[in-house]
Amino acid sequence: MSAGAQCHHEEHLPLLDGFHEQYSVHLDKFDGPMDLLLHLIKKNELDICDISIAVITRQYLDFIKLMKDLNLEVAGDFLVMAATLLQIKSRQLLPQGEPEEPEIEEIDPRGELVRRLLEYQQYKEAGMLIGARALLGREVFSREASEPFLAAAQSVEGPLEVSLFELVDAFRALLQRIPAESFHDVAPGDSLSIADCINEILSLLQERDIVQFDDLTRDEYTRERVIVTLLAVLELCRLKLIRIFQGCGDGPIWFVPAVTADPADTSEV
Amino acid sequence: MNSELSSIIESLIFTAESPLSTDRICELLDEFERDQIKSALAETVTHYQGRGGGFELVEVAGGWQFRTRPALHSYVTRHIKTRTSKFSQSALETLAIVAYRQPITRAEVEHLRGVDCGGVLKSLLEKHMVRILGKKDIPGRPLIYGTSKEFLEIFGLKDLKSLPTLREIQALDEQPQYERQEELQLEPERSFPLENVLPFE
Amino acid sequence: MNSELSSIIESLIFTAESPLSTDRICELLDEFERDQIKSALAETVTHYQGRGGGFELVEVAGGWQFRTRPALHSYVTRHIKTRTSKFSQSALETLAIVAYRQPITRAEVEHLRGVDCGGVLKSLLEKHMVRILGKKDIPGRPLIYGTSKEFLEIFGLKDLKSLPTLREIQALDEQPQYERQEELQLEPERSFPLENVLPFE
Repeated sequence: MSAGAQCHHEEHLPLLDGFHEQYSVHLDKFDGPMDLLLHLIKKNELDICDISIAVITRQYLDFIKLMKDLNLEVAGDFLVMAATLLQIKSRQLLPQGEPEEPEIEEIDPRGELVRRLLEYQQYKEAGMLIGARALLGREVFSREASEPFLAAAQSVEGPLEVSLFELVDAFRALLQRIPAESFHDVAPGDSLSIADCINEILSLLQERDIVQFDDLTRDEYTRERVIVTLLAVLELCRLKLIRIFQGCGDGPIWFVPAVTADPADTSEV
Repeated sequence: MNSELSSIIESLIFTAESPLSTDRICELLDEFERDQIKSALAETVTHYQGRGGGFELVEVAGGWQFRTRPALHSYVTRHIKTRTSKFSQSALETLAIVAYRQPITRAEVEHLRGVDCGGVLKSLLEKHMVRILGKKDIPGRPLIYGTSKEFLEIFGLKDLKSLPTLREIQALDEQPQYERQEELQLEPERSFPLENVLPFE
Repeated sequence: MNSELSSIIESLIFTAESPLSTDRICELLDEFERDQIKSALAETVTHYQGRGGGFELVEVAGGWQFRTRPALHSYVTRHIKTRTSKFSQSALETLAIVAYRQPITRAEVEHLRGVDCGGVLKSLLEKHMVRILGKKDIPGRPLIYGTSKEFLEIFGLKDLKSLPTLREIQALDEQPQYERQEELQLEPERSFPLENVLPFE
């Protein structure tokens, strides 16, 4: 099981020799650091639950070095995993748990990585099984022709079918088409925009008839949040969409919709 | 009972957009003799006639096509309404503007789209995707539009807050930014130069 | 040999543009009992399976549809262009993670795969395999993703429960030939993480 660990010095050179032919062809086959790790584990015939971190780390770093030698861009994800491996390795080198605390089960520093690898392996396999299915439009086909007598009668509109992504994408496409200055708050920083806040208030008022100012800032009581909420409330008030009132003195601020949601009623507003 | 060739021919006719002529079938299946194909076709026609199922193989417009049996047309016409209607690009765009910029007036929507939106807005109102929130307190008192409850239902959203922002969609295209680290502390006794291993350039 | 009801159902499924659910069939044929319809459906499925013709009746994405038999694809593609492109390994992996773990955020997918998944997710969104379900109620309110109905249609899955069962967590060397693994038999009574998943639609 730990044969790899014992003979890794002997293996080292031949392994690197093989690297070029072996990997340069398959470089793009590695779908990220987890995939590469699984490959190394399988290649070394290691038990995934008892991998030799020393062997794997060395081969992993060799691989990254090779990618660099071949002038391939090494994605940050690969470096993150390298750091994880080195961290586990260094934890393994630390003295084991104190003898006076025998009841504390020794925690295997590899545990988290092994769990991730096992889980990743499951999804990788599931992906292959899914991909091996007969796909509609590739191996399997449905009927394309429509009945002539149905085609004539097809003017009735059915339920709408559109995805959220299409909606956002349509908006994005539109923004790319029009000059940037038409929009003031298209790409605000990370801050909450007034428009978002207005949407939030409008949707709250769809659910209930009355909303308290504090309800809007309870989850996130920051200066920015309060200011943005206030501006949103003022804007809605200016548009005569809500009415604001306050209980006695310092009491809570409440607001209610100023108009009913029913479009039929708007004629007399 | 059903020959391999009949099955192949069936699959070709089934997937064709328009009636498939015998000539075309022979062309597609050039490893088979024309006579074989003709008798397989005859066999298939007989099978569907004898079976009396939902559809049959008929020769129309110089080709072969599966068609529902005329006797069943009163049933078939019942489900025309199941056909879903897709949003037109202009409807989708207008809806997106209303969703992301509400409360908004028709003039503001038109300013953004650069075209008249009266018709589209009306049809969105009819489809209950958009509703009138009120009137804006400016000269002319234009109507203010917003999205409806049905809008949230169609898109499976809990509330308007759950609308994905543009930034979130754009973020999908961006590579994650790894913080630049000076250098990882690696083991000094390593046999190969580790500085080269982690290429932070 | 073929009941009148089976023929009617056949004609409805045959003319529908997308898979027709049992519920919808019952709705369209309200003069028949649900039980009658179900047994007529079962009878029709058996008929096509036994016959081995050019196409068969399959249950996909919660509905019924006639589709060509996979074995005949080399003939069908002689005149029909393939519409579905191959999915890359990373697309399939990401799709599998979203399918089994939905609702899931991008960060969760990336933690499992160990790589940035923004680009893959976006292309799956564009291919309509994955959809945005809303936002998660945690700080930052990240978008949550799930698979779409089209995913089930394209991959020929009846529902999310008919996804291949995830292999038990075990050592890699016990079964290294996973590429050739047969499709896992579905066990409907198995407790499966998907039970907790949002119901479709």
